[in-house]
Amino acid sequence: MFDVFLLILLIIFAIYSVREKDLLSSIIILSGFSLMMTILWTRLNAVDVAFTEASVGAGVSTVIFLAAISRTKREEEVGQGRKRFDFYKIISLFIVILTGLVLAYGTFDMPPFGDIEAPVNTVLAPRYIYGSVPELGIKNFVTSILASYRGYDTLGETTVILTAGISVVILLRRKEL
Amino acid sequence: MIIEFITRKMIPFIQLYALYVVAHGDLGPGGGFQGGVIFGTSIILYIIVFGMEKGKRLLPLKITDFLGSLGVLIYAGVGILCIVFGGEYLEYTKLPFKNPHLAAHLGIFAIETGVAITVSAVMVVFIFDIARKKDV
Amino acid sequence: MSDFILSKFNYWASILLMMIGMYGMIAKKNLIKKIIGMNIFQVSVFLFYISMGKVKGGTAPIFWEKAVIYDNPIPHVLILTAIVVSISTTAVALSIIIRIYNCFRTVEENKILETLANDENQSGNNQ
Amino acid sequence: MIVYIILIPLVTAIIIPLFGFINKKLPFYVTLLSAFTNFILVIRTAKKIFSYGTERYFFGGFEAPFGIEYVVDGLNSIILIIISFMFFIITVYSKRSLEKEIENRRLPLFYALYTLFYTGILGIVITGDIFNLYVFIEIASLSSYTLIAMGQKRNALMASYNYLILGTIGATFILIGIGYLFMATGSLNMADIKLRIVPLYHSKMVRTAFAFLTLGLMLKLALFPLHVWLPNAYSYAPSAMGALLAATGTKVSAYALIRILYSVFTIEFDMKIIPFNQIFLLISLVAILAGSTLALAQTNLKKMLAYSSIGQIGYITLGISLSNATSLQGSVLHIFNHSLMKGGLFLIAGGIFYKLNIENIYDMKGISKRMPYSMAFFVILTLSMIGMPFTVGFLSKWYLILGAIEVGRYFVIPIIVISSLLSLIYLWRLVEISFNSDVDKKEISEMPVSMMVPVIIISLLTVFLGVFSDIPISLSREAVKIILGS
Repeated sequence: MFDVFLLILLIIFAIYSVREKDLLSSIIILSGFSLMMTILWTRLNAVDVAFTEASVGAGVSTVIFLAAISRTKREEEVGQGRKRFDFYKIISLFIVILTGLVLAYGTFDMPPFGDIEAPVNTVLAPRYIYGSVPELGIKNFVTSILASYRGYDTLGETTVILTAGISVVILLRRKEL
Repeated sequence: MIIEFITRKMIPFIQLYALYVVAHGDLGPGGGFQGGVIFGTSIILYIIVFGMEKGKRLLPLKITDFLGSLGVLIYAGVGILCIVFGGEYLEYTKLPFKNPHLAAHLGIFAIETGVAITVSAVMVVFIFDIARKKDV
Repeated sequence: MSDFILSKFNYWASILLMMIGMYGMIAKKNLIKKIIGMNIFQVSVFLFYISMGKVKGGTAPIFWEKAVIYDNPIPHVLILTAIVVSISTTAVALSIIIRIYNCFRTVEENKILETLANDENQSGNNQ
Repeated sequence: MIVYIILIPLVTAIIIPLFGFINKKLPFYVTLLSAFTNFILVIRTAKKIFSYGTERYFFGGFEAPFGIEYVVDGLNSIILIIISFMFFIITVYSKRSLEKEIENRRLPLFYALYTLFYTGILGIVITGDIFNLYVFIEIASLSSYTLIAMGQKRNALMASYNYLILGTIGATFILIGIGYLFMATGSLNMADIKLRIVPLYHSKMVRTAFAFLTLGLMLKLALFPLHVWLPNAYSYAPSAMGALLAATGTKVSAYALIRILYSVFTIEFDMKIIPFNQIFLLISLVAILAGSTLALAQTNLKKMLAYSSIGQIGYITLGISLSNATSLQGSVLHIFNHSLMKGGLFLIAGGIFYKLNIENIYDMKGISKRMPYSMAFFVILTLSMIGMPFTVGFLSKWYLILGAIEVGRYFVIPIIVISSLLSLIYLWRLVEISFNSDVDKKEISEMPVSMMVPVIIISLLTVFLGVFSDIPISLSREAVKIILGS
């Protein structure tokens, strides 16, 4: 039940964060959103992911957002003379609802939440769970998959971080800014 | 004053914790990425408290740039070492240590260190370059 | 019925969150707001993945002598990678926004497009 | 062995900034060397593939569905060849062009990102794991956002930002699709999913996954209604980068779409279970006509070429949607040809900008007097774009028409003809203006040799491969064998 409460709170936070005109509060709410997500993921036993989200989503990402608004503008401007019938907004709403409906359509055939017989849990996972300790001697299965079974993905991930680092340097490290 | 004092005392502990997180990735939650972020955060804290100038003196930009590349290089290099010792790319158990488990442990520790170096360097770069008001 | 709803609630909530994030990403005119929407969008996709890895009665995927069932570690691994991608995209996007602000002195899409249209008119007149 | 195809550019990209500390000019030569080595490696691998068949590589020694797998087969080796060739050629070209457009002290990092982009697209082509595909799509996208933002005009920043937003939506859609597919099948390996998906044809999860994967890739591919990011991104990026994007960016997405449609989902699923092909055929035809028409309306040379790309992407998807051996061969050939031709045209446009600083077509009066060789090659490439016999552009259109006849969709033929006429009009416009003899500026000012040579090689290749057409045809036949799984 607590999870359901958290999820509803998450939805409220998300709506508030998107609607809020003051970007500073919007970012703080986003950070709160990340923190709540961390709690939820801890409850779903995804400790590694929760740990990362707490340090990245709620930590670093908030800091760089704040840094960015300190160098740009803090207020979101409201268009002068708000039109009652904003065509663009209706189109976007339509696209979003369509996407949501297609996504929801997919859920009807899904195995119920927490089902151990679901293909996700029967095809690849047993090999990783029962193989990790005898094959590699690694007790944290997440680490053993991350670094060994799917270690190449992690090399890609590290490359992505490096790409972002180089991008930030090449874009922002200049005299005229 | 107080903040500076506390920060000065706190930073070594944060960094120690970061190293612990990196080293214990194979036993409990954590790993290179999380440890790297925490290590980067300790330097970010230093920058926030003592200012950009001192932060730059502590860790010149050239060094962070260099470390960012170095981490990925370590990762890719460990993979190539595995090929050299007759395995496939990133097959740690083929590394020449006493037994495959030790080899896997050390191999994973090496790549986690690589990830941590890159991540902490890039996090510092993010803050340096995005938060900087003028060219310092 | 309530069983059915509860069994899918996590997925539906994450879908709703995705919709909110995506709406922020397309409908908002403020460039930073779009990135905030992007963050919500991606984090909700992560929630979707994590939910699929949960097993009833499972413990965290770390070896433990007393454990009988573990949660599925694969989605966790995939999402660790995806979180990194997400923060990287955010950082690059914010750098581009700072550059845009320096060139146009605004982060509102409408005004930037106006300025660009003016640019084009002027260069057209010069010829 | 095939792992080195990725490792060489990856390691190069990492060490380029380090070389940059020593000397600002060194990174170019390092990139060039690695591009050349990689091209040779790809050719050697492809030769091996064509004589011994598909080669697979398991990372970490973990067999297929458990570890990550690299696969090189008849289909992606042809893509690898064209990509690595175009990358090498454009790198040769990039030296002088970038020296003019990018500040010198930023060149090392620029080349690092440029090589990372190459690593990303190679990874997309070569991987056999669907989540690995996502990771490499992100590497390629992130680097391309920044590379586009490096353009000189301030429009480049906005173009890059728009691409970032749409590209991220596309990538996240792909991630959602992977999630649904993973949930339905429990596997991440492409070949493994293909086996497991057969009993799941009617699962709603699989259908949703299909919708999101194709939609995400169409965004990356810039198929007509989703093309809005492309023209600005291509035209405001630095010339060399614009050419590289035009030559490889969308082609790789087209390849990924083919992979997803035929190697992850099965051909029965695409054709019989869902009405995908009819919808896709309609979209392709609209894209062909719309792209060519919009290109007519442009006055900026690079923008015109970019809109023309949107039309040409329609040809590629047309072949996919007709879905028979001949039309698919046309599609693969068109990926190959279009990469060559559009790459060449963008290089010439970049050369004109380099020398004379003009982009508007109507400012180009009489430039054939000033740049006679460039314009001669422009004419050759134009003829190939239209589909003249004895040029490489003819082959793909011919196969597409044959494929359409095979399945009795005759209405496709007039559309191909009309679009060819439209491209004749918009490309010939420039040729006519440039040969306009009112202006009498006689002194010749051609582009520098290092920029000219790539253009010459590309133009000669379009003619050479058009005359000795066995080479591309036999290569693409191998590819189609893989697609149809025989």
